[in-house]
Amino acid sequence: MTSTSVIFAGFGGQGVLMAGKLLAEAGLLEGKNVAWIPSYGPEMRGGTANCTVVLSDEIVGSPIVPDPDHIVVLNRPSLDKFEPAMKPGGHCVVNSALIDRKVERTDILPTYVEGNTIATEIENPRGLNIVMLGAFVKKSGLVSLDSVKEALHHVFSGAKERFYEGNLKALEKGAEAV
Amino acid sequence: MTSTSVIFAGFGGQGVLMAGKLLAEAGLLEGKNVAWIPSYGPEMRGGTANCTVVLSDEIVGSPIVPDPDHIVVLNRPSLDKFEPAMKPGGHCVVNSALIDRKVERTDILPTYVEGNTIATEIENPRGLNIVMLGAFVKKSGLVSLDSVKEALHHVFSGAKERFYEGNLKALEKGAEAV
Amino acid sequence: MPYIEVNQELCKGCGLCVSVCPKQVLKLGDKINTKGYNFAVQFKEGCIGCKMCADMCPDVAITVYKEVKTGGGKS
Amino acid sequence: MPYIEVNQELCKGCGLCVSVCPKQVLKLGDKINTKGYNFAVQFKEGCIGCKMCADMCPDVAITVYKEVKTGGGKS
Amino acid sequence: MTRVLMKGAEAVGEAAIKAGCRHFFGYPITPQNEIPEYMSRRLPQVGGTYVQGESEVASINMLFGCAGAGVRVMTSSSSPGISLMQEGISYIAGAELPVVVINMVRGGPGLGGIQPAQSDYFQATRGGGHGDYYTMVLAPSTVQEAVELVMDAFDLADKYRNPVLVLGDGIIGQMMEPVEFPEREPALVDKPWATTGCKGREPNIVKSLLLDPYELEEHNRKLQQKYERMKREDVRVETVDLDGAEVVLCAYGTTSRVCRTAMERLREKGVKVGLVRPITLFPFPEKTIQSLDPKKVKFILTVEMSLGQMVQDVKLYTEGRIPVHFFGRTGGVVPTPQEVVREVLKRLGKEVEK
Amino acid sequence: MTRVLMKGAEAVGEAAIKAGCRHFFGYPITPQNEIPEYMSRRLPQVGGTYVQGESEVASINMLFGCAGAGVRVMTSSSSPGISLMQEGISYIAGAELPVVVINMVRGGPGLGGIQPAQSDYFQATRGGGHGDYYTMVLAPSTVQEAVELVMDAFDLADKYRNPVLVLGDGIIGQMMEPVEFPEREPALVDKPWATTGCKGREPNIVKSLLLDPYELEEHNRKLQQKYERMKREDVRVETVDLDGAEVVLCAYGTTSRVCRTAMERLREKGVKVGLVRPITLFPFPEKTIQSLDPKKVKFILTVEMSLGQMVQDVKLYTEGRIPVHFFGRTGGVVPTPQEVVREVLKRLGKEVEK
Amino acid sequence: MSVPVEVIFKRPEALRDRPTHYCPGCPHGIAHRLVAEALDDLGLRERAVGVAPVGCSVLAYNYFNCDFQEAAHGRAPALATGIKRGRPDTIVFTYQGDGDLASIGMAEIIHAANRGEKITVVFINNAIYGMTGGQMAPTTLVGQKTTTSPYGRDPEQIGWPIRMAELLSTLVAPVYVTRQALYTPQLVRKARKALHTAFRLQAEGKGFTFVELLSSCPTGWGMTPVEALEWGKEKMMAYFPLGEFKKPEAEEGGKK
Amino acid sequence: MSVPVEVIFKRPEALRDRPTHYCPGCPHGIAHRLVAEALDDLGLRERAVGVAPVGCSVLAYNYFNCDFQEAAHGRAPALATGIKRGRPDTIVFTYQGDGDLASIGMAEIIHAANRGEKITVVFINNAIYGMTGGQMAPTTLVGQKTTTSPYGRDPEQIGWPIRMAELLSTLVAPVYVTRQALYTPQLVRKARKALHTAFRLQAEGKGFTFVELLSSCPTGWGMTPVEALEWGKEKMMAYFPLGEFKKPEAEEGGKK
Ligand SMILES: Cc1ncc(C[n+]2csc(CCOP(=O)(O)OP(=O)(O)O)c2C)c(N)n1
Ligand SMILES: Cc1ncc(C[n+]2csc(CCOP(=O)(O)OP(=O)(O)O)c2C)c(N)n1
Ligand code: SF4
Ligand code: SF4
Ligand code: SF4
Ligand code: SF4
Ligand code: SF4
Ligand code: SF4
Ligand SMILES: [Mg+2]
Ligand SMILES: [Mg+2]
Repeated sequence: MTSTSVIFAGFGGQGVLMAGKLLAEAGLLEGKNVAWIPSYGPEMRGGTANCTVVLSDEIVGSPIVPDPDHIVVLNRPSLDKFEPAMKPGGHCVVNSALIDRKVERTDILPTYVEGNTIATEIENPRGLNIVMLGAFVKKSGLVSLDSVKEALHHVFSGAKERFYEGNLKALEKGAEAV
Repeated sequence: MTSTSVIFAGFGGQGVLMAGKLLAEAGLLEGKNVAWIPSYGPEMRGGTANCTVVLSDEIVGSPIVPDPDHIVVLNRPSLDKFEPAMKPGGHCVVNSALIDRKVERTDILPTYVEGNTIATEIENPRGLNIVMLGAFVKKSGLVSLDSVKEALHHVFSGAKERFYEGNLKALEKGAEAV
Repeated sequence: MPYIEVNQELCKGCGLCVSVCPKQVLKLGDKINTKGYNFAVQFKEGCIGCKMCADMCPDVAITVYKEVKTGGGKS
Repeated sequence: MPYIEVNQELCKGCGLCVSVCPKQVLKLGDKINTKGYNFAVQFKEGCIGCKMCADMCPDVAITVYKEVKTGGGKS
Repeated sequence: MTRVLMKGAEAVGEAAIKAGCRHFFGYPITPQNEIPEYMSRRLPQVGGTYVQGESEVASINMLFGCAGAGVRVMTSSSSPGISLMQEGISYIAGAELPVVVINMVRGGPGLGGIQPAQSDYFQATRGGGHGDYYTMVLAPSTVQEAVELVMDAFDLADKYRNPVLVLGDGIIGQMMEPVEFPEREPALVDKPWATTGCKGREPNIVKSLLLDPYELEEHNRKLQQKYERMKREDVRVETVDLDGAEVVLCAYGTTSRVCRTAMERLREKGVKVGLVRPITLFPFPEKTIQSLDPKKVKFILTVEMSLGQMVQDVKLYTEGRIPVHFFGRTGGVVPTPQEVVREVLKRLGKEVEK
Repeated sequence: MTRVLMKGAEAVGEAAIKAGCRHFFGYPITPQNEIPEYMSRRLPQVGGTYVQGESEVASINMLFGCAGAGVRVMTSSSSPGISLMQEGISYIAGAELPVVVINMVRGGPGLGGIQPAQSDYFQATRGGGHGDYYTMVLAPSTVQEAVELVMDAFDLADKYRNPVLVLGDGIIGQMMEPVEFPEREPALVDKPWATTGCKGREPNIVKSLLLDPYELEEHNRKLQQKYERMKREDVRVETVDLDGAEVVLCAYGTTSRVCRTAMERLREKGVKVGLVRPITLFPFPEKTIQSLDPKKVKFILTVEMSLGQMVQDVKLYTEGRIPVHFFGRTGGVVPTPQEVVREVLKRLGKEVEK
Repeated sequence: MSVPVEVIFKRPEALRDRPTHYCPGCPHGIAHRLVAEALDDLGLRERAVGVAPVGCSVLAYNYFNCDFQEAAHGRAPALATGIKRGRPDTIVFTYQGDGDLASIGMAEIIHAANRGEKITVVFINNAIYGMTGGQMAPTTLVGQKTTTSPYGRDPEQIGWPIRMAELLSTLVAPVYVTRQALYTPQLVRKARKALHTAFRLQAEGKGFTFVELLSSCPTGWGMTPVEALEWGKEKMMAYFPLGEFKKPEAEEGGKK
Repeated sequence: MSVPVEVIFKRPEALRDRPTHYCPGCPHGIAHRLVAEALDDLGLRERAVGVAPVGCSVLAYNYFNCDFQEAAHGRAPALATGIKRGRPDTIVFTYQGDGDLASIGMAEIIHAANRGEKITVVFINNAIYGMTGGQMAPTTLVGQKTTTSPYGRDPEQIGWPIRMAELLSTLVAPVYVTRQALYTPQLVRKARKALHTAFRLQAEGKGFTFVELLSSCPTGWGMTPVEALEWGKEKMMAYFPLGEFKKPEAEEGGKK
């Protein structure tokens, strides 16, 4: 299988779409074929949000992935929803600061990150998504941390440049945490 | 052929639709299958109007008749338009009070009626259509004059009863004129 | 003396010109045009060129003329 | 003394009740509900039962209570 | 009851009233104005309500509301107006409400003309609106049949909780023919799902929104089963002289009458000709087409007042077993029997009269 | 130019601008809001005009006017909004004007849902509006292809003086993929028929009204010739591994990607599988279907996000020579590659994995 | 010997020399002429793009001698928006009936007016659907019998006639909103001035202009043309007051 | 020992005990409650049929405890017309946003009002398209930035915000037209009274009633819920004056 899929999921407002986008950008920088697709619509209001990122060496086939290789979950409902769907053998990165249970399946690889705690520690509570991304990238090695940094630089430029430093730190801390 | 078609045509306002309707009613009274179909739409505004009546012993097939058996024409444009379309052998009843030319075809049967003049004479200028109908029915014998009288009675009843007498006279005068 | 001309084929015999002419010089004639309308005519003199008939004619069938005062040879 | 109760699961932590309470007895708490919201709580006494908080609560999460005056044994 | 001479449009109106319809919402358009006009005159006499919608969009949504409240209701229009109703019809189909919609088709596209046509067949049978839905489509060929089909339309709409379209054309609407109104009581059914106020029961909700795709798919499957049931239970077709036919004409509505006249003439010329006249266009009488014998039938000629629409259905169900040809006039031109005769003879390789 | 990661909807907007489109009229609806939003941001920067229509009805009629004035113009919407445009599209087709309309299809019928679907295929390919007309329909399967097809759409619209529909779905609109914008100058053509003021020439009239049925028929024949020309000159289709295929999948847009993934898995299981991916849905690639060899191809499986619509076209052109099966999900559910694999294996009579 | 004559009234250049299909005595013809005169007087014919409605004046494009588009029923203001936005140098006008503008096209006219589209809308209010055979319009008077209000318009059931000029003048953007009538030569001359003002304001780039013209429909009303104008003057003008409901500040004291 | 207590504020019966999908601080919830209270107070719940719009409140039928229909976008007044004409004994109300009512549904609301349909229209004006992600609405304020007016609404290009209550009050048929706001508890209480009046008048068979409620959209406006109410009170109320634009004669001196 030359194609890998990751789902980022959490509450609306936790920044999962951006985390996924950064992963896709990083993949693109590494010359991969990528696709990023969000859940959309009113269910996002006050509910949950998620996005799927597919990285592939060939043309990306179906961008809708019922059985992702990996998941990064920022809240409890997301873990409940996507853990059962995963393919065996993938990484399941859990924001243990908010999620009060452990991964149940034994054929996947759990990683627990105190996401909110770390983000608050570095005084960037909105950087939770990037912390989790850092942890995931480090664990999975799907793309290099440097590519994500480059993507970060690219995305947080111009008017958004002031967020760059904080997010870079979040990324590094996340990576360090696992 | 068990089915006969007649086109009534003239200026809008000359009452050709009513003349056709009376013929259809008369046919119905005689137990025939009938269909009446008007030209319709904005071309009627200040333009010409016509209707087709089909009488048949069996189910009426196509109600649109490109080649009528008979025609009753109240103005010049109608004669110009429908004379060439007629089947051979039919009656062509012409309102010669308004139409300044003769029928050209030699394979149809022309009848000239001074329609407007007669209608004016009997002080019922709006009865022109009925005059022409009377002439046509008499000439063609397609239905009996009595059936038309009955239809007339039926149509001009209730609120419209006051028009009955005048139209009856017009019918008779028309029949007498040929 | 001003006068008007009715384009017989454009006229639909609606009678609006007749009804508004302050000088009552218009009427619907007896003849009908090819569409079957009794068209309007100026049947007597007395038109003052007020153009009211033309203002009301829905078919722009009326042209209004005025004799040109030929003052001192200039036209 | 009147008091209010917030239905924790209905509350979305919007803070409107907090902002309108004339007695400032409400705040958003530290705990989050299953939807991730920091729900509102009455954190001190002093409620006068004015119902302003309830009037503004978009999620009808607030119930306002008043102690019944038990005058002379009758309930 | 005796036969009376009546305009198609007015007969349609009276048929609706006989079927218990007391509410009509519509917007004028040629060639069907006599329907709203008739309803505006008659409905107040029978305790009903005529409201002229401000547009076809409004009218179809008035039907939406009225049918949701459990009341028999109808509208009528012609091609451009029906196009404006597509969103509404899709909603009504989605919400599973019984309504009756009359389309007296005229020549298109765009403003086109006002003469009779059959070029809205695709729109009617494939759902011109969005989504996987179908409406039942009934196609009368005489004024008498229009009366009967309109009355049936209300019953079928209720049976399936689905919009039923009656597809006529300018001729059906404008023509006068003798009609006889069947003596039958309107078969009004109970509508416990209707929004009549929730006294003594749980609230009813009428809607087409299902945000969860799995629920929406479930709903679509349910709709699909309804369409399959229509195909099983309510296909209508008239066949004429199919036994031994070497040529089969296929036509509905007005063109079927043209074909009948053509058939007389063809028979005179020794051509063995039959006719398949679909009365329901959806569900299409596929079995009738499938049952034609390729060994006997040389070809099918579909005759339409369009550039070729129903012919697709005929082809779909012959699946190449019998050649399917098409003859059509469009834009408001009605084919003549002579033209049909000529087309058949030509296809048979026979001498064609001039 | 380098590849940038872009949302389908925004890429569509940028592609239109690259194609010389400076006028956009539209009304928000999920899942394509990013198109009007993008246009409202970008058009003022390039001297263009964004006007939010008060509705889809108004928007399509703004296109009607603007295209009549000889200007490249686009709108976008999703299913219910497109239904509201049916009258307008019929008028624009009748008046022979070049416009580009994007439909990011969502689940129906009615309000339905907002997840991706392909259930507007009939509406798009058969004309949901009234009358005998067709629009060209282009169906991209990737964001990159969306860019190219939108640019082409403007050229094709001008070439044929006809509306061109781009049929995407929620996924194409919402997905981000890398795109590269082709370096090409917009091929703006002369439009001597446009209503630009009649200085120095006779007045131009843009209309769809032809009251005389013979003239209207003539006009329809002319339109028909145009559609025939589209079939000759502008059919587009991608075929994958048809040589020696025993099973041929047929799918467009998003489902074709699902099929690609399914094909990989099928090949692993030793199934010789090919794919026909129509890129133009109208004109449909009928020749490709007709050229499939009944001796080699056991069956065609059409995969759609609908209850079965394009499958009718596949059947029409196989004419019974090859069995045609259908697999679909609807209401916003996207079929999975696994499901397609299972369906193929089942049809082949092979063991199906659980 | 012929006396030299001068033509003091003739067909404007912006109107083709063709018979119309209108019924005898239908004021559509008058309104056409007035619009054409305004275009001629202001020298705008070659920049003009008219938008014909669906209604009796659907064939207006055959009568005017300028570019034209024929709209879908009620949508003329949307087409006009598209034309004017696409070609800001054109002079765009719609010509609409009361069914077209006040019924099916209500949303389009209000929004075009509210956006301040720089177009001129000519609104022919004859209180009826002429083209389709005399059905009730939103402007049909109370008690008026039409083919779909056969017992007379009953305001309890279907409300009162809509006054479009008043409705539109409540919006901020329109610069000129007026109601005139075509019932007498004097009124016709005033209507002509109003159209002149409207087109001039458009040419000056001022904004949305709206001229409602009270008209008649002898056919639909079942009257002779002369009776119809009298009925209009008496009944229509009683319910639909004439006047300038909105005009630019500068115009107040300026030339009228 | 528990003190006996009395509930002095609780959820009305006409509102189901369910969480809504609205964003935190969205006044849709307040408006729902007020409508439900009016139905309860007047004892109309069991006769009521609500019509939900397409907009954030599209799921209103899940929250109200009475019969409901879900309309096509903008067409709620047409559905309501159909329901009320079909079942004159029901109490019919629509609940519509500004995109729904003032943009796509302009023709439907004006004509329902003009016909004097005996329904109650609740109009939630939050100056934006909430549901679809914050696009410009016809009521978006001048200069306000939305996702489709990214440079702020420019009145030169797209005109001024429409004042619906004023527009409708120019019509003859409506009996009650008012604008209220949901920005403070005091305003909310007034809004509640207005809804009570509207439903009462409908129950009395008086005619068309219209209650515009100025609201907010914290999500679309990009503000906290508290900020949004303040912005609304300051900016919205400045452009959209509160008041009763139309009411039955008898009400003038009567109870308010
Ligand atoms: C969508 C649509 N609906 C209805 C019609 C039919 N129709 C044509 S004109 C017209 C109304 C004409 O009335 P009005 O606008 O007042 O113009 P008038 O003829 O009175 O000048 C109608 C309803 C149509 N062509 N298209
Ligand atoms: C025909 C159609 N067009 C567009 C939409 C998309 N749409 C859904 S809600 C909405 C506008 C919502 O705004 P508003 O009415 O102001 O309600 P709010 O969400 O602000 O409460 C739009 C444009 C649709 N569903 N149907
Ligand atoms: S110009 Fe005046 S006076 Fe002369 S005919 Fe006309 S209306 Fe009469
Ligand atoms: S007003 Fe014009 S059309 Fe009417 S009668 Fe006079 S000249 Fe003829
Ligand atoms: S009732 Fe009044 S005082 Fe008590 S908490 Fe609510 S707002 Fe504060
Ligand atoms: S107003 Fe209601 S939802 Fe908001 S914080 Fe207070 S209790 Fe919670
Ligand atoms: S029907 Fe009425 S509006 Fe139409 S042309 Fe005739 S008189 Fe004029
Ligand atoms: S988007 Fe706005 S209107 Fe919609 S629920 Fe959220 S805050 Fe309320
Ligand atoms: Mg009119
Ligand atoms: Mg809103």
